[in-house]
Amino acid sequence: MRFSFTDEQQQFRDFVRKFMEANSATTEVRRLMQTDDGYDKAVWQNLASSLGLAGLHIPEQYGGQGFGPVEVGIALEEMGRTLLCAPYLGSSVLATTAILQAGSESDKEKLLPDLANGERLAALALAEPKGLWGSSGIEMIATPDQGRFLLNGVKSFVLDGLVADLIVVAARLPNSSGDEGISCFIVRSDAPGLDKRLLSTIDETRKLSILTFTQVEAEPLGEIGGAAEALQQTLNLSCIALASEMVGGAQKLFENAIDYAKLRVQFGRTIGSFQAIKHKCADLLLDVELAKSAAYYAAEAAADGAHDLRAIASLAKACASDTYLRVAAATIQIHGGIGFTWENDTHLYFKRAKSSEVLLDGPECHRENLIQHWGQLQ
Amino acid sequence: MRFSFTDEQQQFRDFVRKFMEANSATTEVRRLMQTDDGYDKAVWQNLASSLGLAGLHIPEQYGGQGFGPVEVGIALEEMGRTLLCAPYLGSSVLATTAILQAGSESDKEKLLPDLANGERLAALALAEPKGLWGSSGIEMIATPDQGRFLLNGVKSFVLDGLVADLIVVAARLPNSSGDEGISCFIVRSDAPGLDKRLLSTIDETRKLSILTFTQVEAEPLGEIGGAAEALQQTLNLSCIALASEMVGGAQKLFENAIDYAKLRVQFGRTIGSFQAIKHKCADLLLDVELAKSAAYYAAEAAADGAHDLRAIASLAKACASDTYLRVAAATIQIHGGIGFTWENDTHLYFKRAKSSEVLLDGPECHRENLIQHWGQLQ
Amino acid sequence: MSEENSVRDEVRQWLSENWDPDMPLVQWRNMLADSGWGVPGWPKQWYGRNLPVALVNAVQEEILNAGAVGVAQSGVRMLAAATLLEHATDFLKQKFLRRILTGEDNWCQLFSEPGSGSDLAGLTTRADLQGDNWNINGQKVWTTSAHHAQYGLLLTRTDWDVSKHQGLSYFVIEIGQVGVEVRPLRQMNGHASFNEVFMTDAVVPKDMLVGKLNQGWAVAMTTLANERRGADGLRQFSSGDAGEGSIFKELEAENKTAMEPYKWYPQRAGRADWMLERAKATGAIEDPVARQEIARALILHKSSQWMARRAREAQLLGRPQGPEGSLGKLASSNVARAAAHVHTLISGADSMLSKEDGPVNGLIAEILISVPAVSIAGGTDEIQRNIISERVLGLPKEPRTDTDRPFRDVPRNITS
Amino acid sequence: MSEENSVRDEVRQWLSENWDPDMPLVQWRNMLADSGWGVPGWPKQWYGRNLPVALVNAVQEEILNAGAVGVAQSGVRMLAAATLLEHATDFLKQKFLRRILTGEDNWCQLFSEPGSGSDLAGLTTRADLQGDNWNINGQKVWTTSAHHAQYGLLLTRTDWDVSKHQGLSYFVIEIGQVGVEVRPLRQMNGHASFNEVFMTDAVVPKDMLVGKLNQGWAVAMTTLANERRGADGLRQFSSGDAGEGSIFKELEAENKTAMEPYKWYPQRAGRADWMLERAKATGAIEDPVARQEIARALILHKSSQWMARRAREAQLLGRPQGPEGSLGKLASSNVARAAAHVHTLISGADSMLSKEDGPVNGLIAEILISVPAVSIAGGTDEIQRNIISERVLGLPKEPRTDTDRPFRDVPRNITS
Repeated sequence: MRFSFTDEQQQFRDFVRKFMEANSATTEVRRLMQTDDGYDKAVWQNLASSLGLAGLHIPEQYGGQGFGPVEVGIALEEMGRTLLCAPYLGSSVLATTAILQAGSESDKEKLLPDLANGERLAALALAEPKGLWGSSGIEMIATPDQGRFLLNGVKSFVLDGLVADLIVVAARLPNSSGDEGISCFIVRSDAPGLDKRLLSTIDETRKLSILTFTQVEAEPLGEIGGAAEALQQTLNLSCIALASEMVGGAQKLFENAIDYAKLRVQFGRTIGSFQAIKHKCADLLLDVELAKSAAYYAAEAAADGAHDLRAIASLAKACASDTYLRVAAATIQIHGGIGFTWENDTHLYFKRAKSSEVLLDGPECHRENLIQHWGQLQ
Repeated sequence: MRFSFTDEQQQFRDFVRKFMEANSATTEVRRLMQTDDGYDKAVWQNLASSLGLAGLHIPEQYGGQGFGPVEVGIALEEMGRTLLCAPYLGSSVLATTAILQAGSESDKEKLLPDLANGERLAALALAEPKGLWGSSGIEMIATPDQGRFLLNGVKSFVLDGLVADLIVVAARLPNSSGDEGISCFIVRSDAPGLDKRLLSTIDETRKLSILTFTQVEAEPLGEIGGAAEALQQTLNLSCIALASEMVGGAQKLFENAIDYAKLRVQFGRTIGSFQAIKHKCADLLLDVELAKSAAYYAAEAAADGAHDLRAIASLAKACASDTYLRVAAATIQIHGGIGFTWENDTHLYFKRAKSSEVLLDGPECHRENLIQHWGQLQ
Repeated sequence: MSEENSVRDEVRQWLSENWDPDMPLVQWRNMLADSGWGVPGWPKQWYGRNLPVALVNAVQEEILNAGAVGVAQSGVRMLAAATLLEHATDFLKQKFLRRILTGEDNWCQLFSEPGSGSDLAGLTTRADLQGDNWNINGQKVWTTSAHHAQYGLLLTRTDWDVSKHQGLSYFVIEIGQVGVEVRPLRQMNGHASFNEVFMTDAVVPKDMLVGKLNQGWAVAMTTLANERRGADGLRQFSSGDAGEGSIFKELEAENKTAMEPYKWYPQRAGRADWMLERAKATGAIEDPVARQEIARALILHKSSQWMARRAREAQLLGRPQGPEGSLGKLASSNVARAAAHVHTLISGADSMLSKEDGPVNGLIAEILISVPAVSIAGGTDEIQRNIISERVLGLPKEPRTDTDRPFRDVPRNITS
Repeated sequence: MSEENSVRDEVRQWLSENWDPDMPLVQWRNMLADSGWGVPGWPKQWYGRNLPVALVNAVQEEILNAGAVGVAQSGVRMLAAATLLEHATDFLKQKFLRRILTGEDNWCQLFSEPGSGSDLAGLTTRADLQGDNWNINGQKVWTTSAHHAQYGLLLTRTDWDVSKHQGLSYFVIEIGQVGVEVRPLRQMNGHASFNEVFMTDAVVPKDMLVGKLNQGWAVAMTTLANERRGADGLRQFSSGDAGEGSIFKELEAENKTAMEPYKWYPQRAGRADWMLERAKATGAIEDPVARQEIARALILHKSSQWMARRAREAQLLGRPQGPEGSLGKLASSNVARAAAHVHTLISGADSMLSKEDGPVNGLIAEILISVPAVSIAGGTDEIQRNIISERVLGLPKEPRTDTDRPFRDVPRNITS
């Protein structure tokens, strides 16, 4: 197991960071979060095709770059630093991973190339209004209907669902329960009977939607009835990616807090010279480095195909979300009143932290998973 | 509901405090904790009869003082301040309350006067090796045997069990479960078949013992089979008393920490002038005052016969034990290395805090009770 | 006791003779002022009766029982009144106190500045004497209700060559003048309940000075002490008293305006009172882990309330105030954070959703994005801990590097 | 790589020719010293080979693979060696280094004093020159293994009229002399693994000065830096290497004495590695609330380990050390506290019980009463946070009131 990045990975990080700093300033974030689509098409095209990030972890035979979880983690970490507004987590991570995990050879050949070059966008419709991402939360029924399937039910918390050209839908066969009968389907965004609506969220930098399916025709993705494990692996990899994004945001926000503590003067001293602030900052640094260490380890474990990845992914996700929230709350506190204003950027990170905390299940759920699926880690 | 003490109660507190300061210096605590009995007979006689504390909450017709939970709380708070080594919690609170709650009129007339004047000591044998104080933890079987009962089983964590003249034992009738069949019995300390052994404990200022019963003859205390509620009420009142004891210890220890912070010089300043210490102390003060407020409220609620006393008692116990531990750990930290030495008194409080945390069930259990039995408090 | 009863009889008697729910609000409040029953704790010569706290409460109880309306209380006006009573000239008392009680004037507090939040005495808004007027330049912030206030309590620097606390002066400033610009300040929760106030050559007549020149710090302390007294965690958010009669229409309108900036404060406080209800509604109550977290927050919540009750009762009994009195604000921060954590746990994924899509019509979301303010507004937790450790625990102050020299020479923020 | 392989070949070759498990321990270690394979990172002229870290690890691996015994490592001796190598005269290196490697001499560290714990530079043990000797008076504390040490690393004050850091000198003192009294110091967990050392007119010859006169602070920093490097949370507690041959008997005896004071350290660290095992053994694993708390502690535990691995790997790759390197000690305090909390939750009422009555034969109890030391020993959490915020984050120091004047005039504790 590696505990450091290769020189190539370091260069990749610098390269992505430069792009994000140039294309995702907070002024830009503030502009895009006011829009319904929530992303800039030109920037996306650059990021997706010129940089090749959309297909970063898609094998080369499907038009991707053929990199793995570590590189995806690096990309997300850098995107998280600048709160990038783009369908990357939704399309390039969640949906793409689902197709890679659940799809048949022909599915992949058909679907992945367009996603790899960013020409098309996909979304993963997994959770439902109850807000659970595990198979137990899948209640949508897929009724067989001469070779095809008809979907009925509601999917919620669908990331980038409104801008997606195709939706990967998780549903279950009639009269099935638990992991049994879980299947994945592909639905075109303009399919008859599919109603889409944007949800109002705390974190306007992520676009969540609710999709209502009424007798919607769907094509199977991969093997019918046997998608539970593929979806779980999709969640594992996506949780690690999200943990990386959170770690990036926490790191950047922490840097902002330190900068302000060195700048702001009260009582004739910079506030960063008061132990109350200094010690808080030391604790935050520890939190951030621990969360980083967990996210990096998880990405490496994914690359190594660790058998207990579910436990490790849950560990990284829970660790990152607790840390991000602590850092966000503390950064507001260190800024004082100004940190609570709309003009100050801190709240953008605070809200991203709040949405990341419960997206793909909350920390309590992941701590439970950790214990349930814990192997013997070294 | 009162949120202040009467002048009489204030005077009673001053009076008890003077006695404890005169008779329970830490040198004395250190002497007594090395002994098996764990208390000084002369001091106990004074405390029990001259001050009348043994019968504080025993009605006058049974030779007591006829005071209530508020006065008991005050007494224990003051005893907790000085870590008094005496069978007060075991005999005067736990066992005496059990007799008051479970005993028949004749039981009380027979048993209470000797306890009220401290001539005799009693212990409550409730928990068993599994260490649960609720009725569900009672597995000891009481077999009817021509009018009498035979007890078989093991009672553990029995406070002051070795010095008690009589043991109040909680057992259940054959083939009963839950609250059904729970009964109380009186067993003489020299009863045949009763084996008593002192337990090694972290907190040497409390003497816990394990009692093994083999065909031990026992006399019923109160109504056979219907003691569950009386035992629960005994626990409620005892938890409030223990919470008061913890609050007293936390308050005194906190005062020690402040004194040391004002005295100790490092870097040319008293350490109490560093924000790291000042802010820690401010947070501790808040913790202590909150725990006090909860313990005082609970004692008043008990005096008022509140219907949801179980929830309130659990609230007070959980609040006090978390606070006592935080204060104890922080006081060691504020003292630095010297706080970890045997000569320094802090560890005596730390260990009392640890034993109080799990005695009469731990905080998680009480938080669960709180929610289970929560009414609408004002 | 007997004295209390006689007072109660007297006020009941007066109310039965004078209270009329169809009287114009201002007229009624003028009667309260003239009779001394409106603010019985105030001095006799200033609309009061010099009564002790216990009796004041008795009087207010009687007015409440009679269903009668009291003097205007909302907003900053009572802080203004307390400050003027203690420090102002008779001219200013004459000019302002009655109209404060009648509610004819609204007030705001012009203390905090962008460059001096925790360090109030570091403020840099300057007042320079020109003829008979003071010329005011500078910026204030976190001003509640400045946009509908007639007057402001203004703290300024009038001497830059003495140490920071020695060069401040306290004025009453008229808001509706050319030199004063009031702008709304938007917060992270979307509300704009505060203002920024820009003063550019604003004018304050000499006779609007409160207290002595360059002794404004002591005056400001009076204002802040009264503000703290108001914040014991038990404050109710009036939703406008109900009742029959035209006077209640006027009152309702008054309350509506006055309470507007505070409508998110219950969410800022964390809504611990909603936890159990929400847990039952969502089924989270079935989850043992959720129950533990709810219990933790509930313990904080209830013990804080009980602590506040202890403080209040000691006050009523006229006993020396214990530490519990200074701890309310710090406690409320802890309660709010714990409650916000619990509400997230209870609402799960729904806690991301806001407005009509969010639980309780978006109010859960409002809790989550409002709670961060509770440990900052009105004195950060860090400042509270300083105050507690120094004033309550008697721990020594840190070595100061800002009070030992002329303010001119003290490092400070470069304010835009 | 090829360089590494040639080094590995060379060691293997040397070992195959020289390693003999039945050789007397000291004789073998003298051979290691002479060959330079015992401490290959040390300078050539002092028993080493000047090899870089990566190659040093390769050599140690080979010695390990051969099942051979290495040089003496335990206790303070390696801190002594590092310090002497950097600052001492050749006379002192000649006198001490070899016997450090052979294990013939034991060492202890005489830095901390009752009156100066966190503030090491505030120490008051005095050294006064009398003829050719320094006359030492004062008290040291928290000294491990002083009772079987031949020599001590002694930090004293030799000039009281300069600022605190400028008047310290660093000596090697012989412990077995009349003027030095070693007393065991009992801790709250019952162990007595430290000593108090009282020096009354103890004698130190002039040539035992390490570094320059009054420049002892820099020398002490070298010792402490090496100490910190040892504490990255990954240190293993050797239980004596197994192996056939008489030399292992000697080694086992050596380890036993050396490890005696440390036998409770695993408990002090909280035994996070026991949590799951204990939860399964007790059935606590069935309790969802316990599972949450275990998970919280486990996350801290594992991520701390991974952070330490990141730091170590960066070091091996010769990359600039990131912040993760300075955080290990603070992290280990958090892990220990979390683990102790979990062990209490898992053991319930049994966590009160100690010795043979307690879980795991009393070791759970030992955890609970030992963990408080982890956030104090070797630098309190507060000091760690100062170091991290100033050296890693570059936050400004607090205004100092003790470094700007002669030490004589700095307020200090009245030591008994």
